[in-house]
Amino acid sequence: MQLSISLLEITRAIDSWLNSVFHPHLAYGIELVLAGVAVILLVVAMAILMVYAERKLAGFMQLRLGPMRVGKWGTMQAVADVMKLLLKECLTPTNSDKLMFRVAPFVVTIVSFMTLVPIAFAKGIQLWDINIGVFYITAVSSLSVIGILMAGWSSNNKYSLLGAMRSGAQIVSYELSGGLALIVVVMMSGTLSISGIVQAQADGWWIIKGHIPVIIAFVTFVITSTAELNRAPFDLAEAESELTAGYHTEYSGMQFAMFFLSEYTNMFVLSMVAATVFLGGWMPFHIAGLDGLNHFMDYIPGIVWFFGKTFFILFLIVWFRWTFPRLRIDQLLKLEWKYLLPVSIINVLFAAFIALMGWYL
Amino acid sequence: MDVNKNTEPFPGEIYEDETGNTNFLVSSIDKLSNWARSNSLWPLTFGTSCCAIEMMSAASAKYDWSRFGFEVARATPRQADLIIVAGTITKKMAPVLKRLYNQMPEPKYVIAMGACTITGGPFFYNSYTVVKGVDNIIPVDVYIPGCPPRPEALLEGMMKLQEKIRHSRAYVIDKPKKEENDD
Amino acid sequence: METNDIKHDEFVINVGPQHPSTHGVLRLELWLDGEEIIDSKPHLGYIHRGIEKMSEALGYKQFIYLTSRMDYLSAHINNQACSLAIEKGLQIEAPARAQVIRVLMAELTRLASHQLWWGALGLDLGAVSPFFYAFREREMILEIFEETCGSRLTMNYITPGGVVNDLHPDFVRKVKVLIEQLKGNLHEYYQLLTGNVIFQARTRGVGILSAEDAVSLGCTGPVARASGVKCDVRKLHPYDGYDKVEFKEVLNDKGDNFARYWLRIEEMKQSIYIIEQLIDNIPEGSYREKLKGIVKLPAGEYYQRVETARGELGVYLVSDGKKEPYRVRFRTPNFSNLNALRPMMKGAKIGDMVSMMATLDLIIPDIDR
Amino acid sequence: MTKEELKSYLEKTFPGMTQEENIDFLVLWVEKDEIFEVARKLKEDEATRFDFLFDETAIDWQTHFEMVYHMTSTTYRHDLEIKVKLEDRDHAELPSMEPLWKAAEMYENEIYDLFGIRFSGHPHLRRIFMSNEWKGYPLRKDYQDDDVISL
Repeated sequence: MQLSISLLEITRAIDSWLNSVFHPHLAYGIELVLAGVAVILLVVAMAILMVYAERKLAGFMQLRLGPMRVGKWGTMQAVADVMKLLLKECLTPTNSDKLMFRVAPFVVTIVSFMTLVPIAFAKGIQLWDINIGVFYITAVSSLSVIGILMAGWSSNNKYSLLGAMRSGAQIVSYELSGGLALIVVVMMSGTLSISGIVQAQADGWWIIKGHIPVIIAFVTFVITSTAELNRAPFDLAEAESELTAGYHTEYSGMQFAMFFLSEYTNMFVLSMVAATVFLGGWMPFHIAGLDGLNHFMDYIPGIVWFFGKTFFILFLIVWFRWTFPRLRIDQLLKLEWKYLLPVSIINVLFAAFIALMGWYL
Repeated sequence: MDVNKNTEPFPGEIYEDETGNTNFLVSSIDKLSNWARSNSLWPLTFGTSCCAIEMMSAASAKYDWSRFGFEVARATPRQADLIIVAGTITKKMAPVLKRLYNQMPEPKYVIAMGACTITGGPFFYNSYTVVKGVDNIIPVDVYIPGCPPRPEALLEGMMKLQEKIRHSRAYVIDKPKKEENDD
Repeated sequence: METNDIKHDEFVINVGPQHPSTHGVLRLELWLDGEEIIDSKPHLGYIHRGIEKMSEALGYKQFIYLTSRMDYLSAHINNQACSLAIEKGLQIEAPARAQVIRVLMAELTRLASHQLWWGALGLDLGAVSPFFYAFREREMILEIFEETCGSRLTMNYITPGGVVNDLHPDFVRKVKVLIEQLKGNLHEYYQLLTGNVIFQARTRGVGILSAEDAVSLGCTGPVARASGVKCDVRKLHPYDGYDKVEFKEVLNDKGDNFARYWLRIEEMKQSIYIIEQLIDNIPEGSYREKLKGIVKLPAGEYYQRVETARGELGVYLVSDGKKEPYRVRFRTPNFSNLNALRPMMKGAKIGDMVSMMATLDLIIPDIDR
Repeated sequence: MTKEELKSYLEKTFPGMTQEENIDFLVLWVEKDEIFEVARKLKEDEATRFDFLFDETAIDWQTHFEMVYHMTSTTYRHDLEIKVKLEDRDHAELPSMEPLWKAAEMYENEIYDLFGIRFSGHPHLRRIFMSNEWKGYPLRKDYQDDDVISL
């Protein structure tokens, strides 16, 4: 009936076929590789799509057309960019810390891919339904700061160092409110697992039935994730007009492309998390009691719902970027420590009260 | 005049294949890499004077160089493919320009925009500081005359550069001698 | 900063010569304590082309073209200043029509220049979109220039004795269209930057320049006026019939980034007002007083001050009676406005450096000449 | 003050100094040794209040240099030009105006760079336009450079 179920059947079919041909351990290994490759391909493809979409969107917001010449409507523009970066020389500055300089982009990229593990793309399409999914994502995503600090330090460039330090301060600060925003939903759903949270929204998304605390948490989460992504208006770590290119000033070619890729991957992951936690993930739009509507919504496959919500949040993030000026470093930290964090803490208390009383719909 | 009908090879082609034997695989890779390189020219934000304003105009909505994928102007030479020398280069600036050029990763291209960068232009006579032609410092791929050139001229120059890249053979070049590694 | 027990580690960085926020090839040496700027020192000369020396070898009518390349965003006004200085030496005055044309062109230049500044300010603060909105009207102005003068940026249109050629027949209509559109679009400027919370936080109370400092450092133009110093040459020493038009010298006493920003926006409104007064009243008559091919100024010295988009431009001509000037000196506004950077930057953050440089509106070739 | 009032006032305050009038300004010729004191007087005197040094430059007359100071008052709006004759072209030196007008710091750097006139008491005299290794002072009339192509 639904595409999501058919996707589930495909994965099950592959699983049983592999088990019948190979030794179960080998089959498990093959499945891991297949799943990894599939997810990486998906993410790279989506990153390319997103780069194109962002440039087009920016164009339309700025009274111009954006890429037009490479392929029809410039659709191949991002592909050309990626190809070009692949073929470009990778320079390592003479006085840099060479090992760290070369490892840093890998750290950042691997961390951003690791955060994809517990994401549920559709019903049953999930790499690992780990029971502490939300916790895993918050824990792993904060590791990327290590890669950024490595990049900034090893480049032997003062702009890079400044950028990395800014990024460190920023990511460490904004982790807090981001985590607290997720806790609100975790408390209401009563589970940390991603699939559990999605299931809890079968009768309505949290943003609708969760009252004010979830709306506050959603807004906080979108702000903090923009900050964690180092994107405008929080792009201080790579502030072009101040620090030329921040922590990746010295990176060229593919190494730079990996930073770029990880930024876009992180953007996806955080949008996907927001979509899952607050907007119901692959769960269609349901209103308890209206069975006709619910059935109609069920006809739209879960994967469409999921990516639709993800792209909505991505659009928000892109919209911020092309609208707002950049904050200053002290204002950035002030926003977190003086406004977002107290609000989040009070919000958690408020949400706990509501969750205890069962006042959500 | 129909520009597109121009089938003659681009005069700026510099990489000749001596043997004339091209292997199918290499030429296909060549084609692909040239396609990617020519369509993704990221300029360095480098402007010294008036021409920089016309460069900004070329980025603005009316001329919009993002149509060709040029809009990703990078502030750091490490990530740029192309340096548009927009404006006069003086003797004090020349070492800086040379260094910027050396900092860029291969393959890299240079456009000399405006009369000042081509010959010294209005500052050719009587000036004691102006470098008389940026090609005294770094190799130039495309020259765009004008004082300053119109944005259309800049776009045309960049398209000429694309044409040049498309006609180059990426994998038969004898690699130019590595310049001093400047970081 | 007065924490003597803490040892500050100084950290010196070079901003420029190739840096997006310097708008050219200025190099600043910054002493930093973390993100905080302790001291700064400008290094100039990366675009020093020796225009003053070159002018000594050219005739009076010839050297004017070099001034268009000085402050290329006020090219008309620079040419006007030189023409006025030469006219002063020859003791002639441009015909009424030429004067009105000059004022119109100068005000259009000011509008175009301020628009570019506005866009670049947004770009420096990290908001990219204003740049494109600013260039929308700027391109209209450049189109008007191109029709009449034949060039978009370095026009060499104003010449001793008047202007080079008459206005394009479409000039009046296009200017009217421009003004209509500009008036309608100023609210977009408000929405994009002025009213933005982050923008206000980045500019209000940042980069304060006191009136005493502004006077002592020799600042002019919007930079000094934002600190409350009256210095509009158009009011103090009217030239080319600026005394016949009505306009207000905009002043602000805050002296911070936002004051400078607000002042330039208000100045744009005043420029529109001046153009509105003149556009229907361009007198008929000749547009240029014919001069001889080679002009010789009587021995002596001539000083002409004008108000460019950035402040007071002084052209100092010393003549020894020959066909070339003996000494040409340009007192350029940016050269003195640059002085304001050092006192402003003390104790500021790196992010503020960018907004300060943007609101000073520095044009580096104008500093270096 | 108008030009005439200023003229008579200056005659009273600085007796013996030559005054000239050109098309724009009143010119006061000052001796090299007195320039700092005169400038201080002009700046601090309540009646003149020349607090704005809007231009400072030099002219090379081949036999001697001429320093030119243009100043105005933001309160009274009268302008004055001060000129100083520097006979010794090779060892030209003047007191710096930086303690009076901070704007003078950059102007004097520029004059030092392009004319080679030194300023005593200047906080940090340096070549701002030309590189430190540059030979000669370009705006001097006898400046020689083989790279320069004359029209």
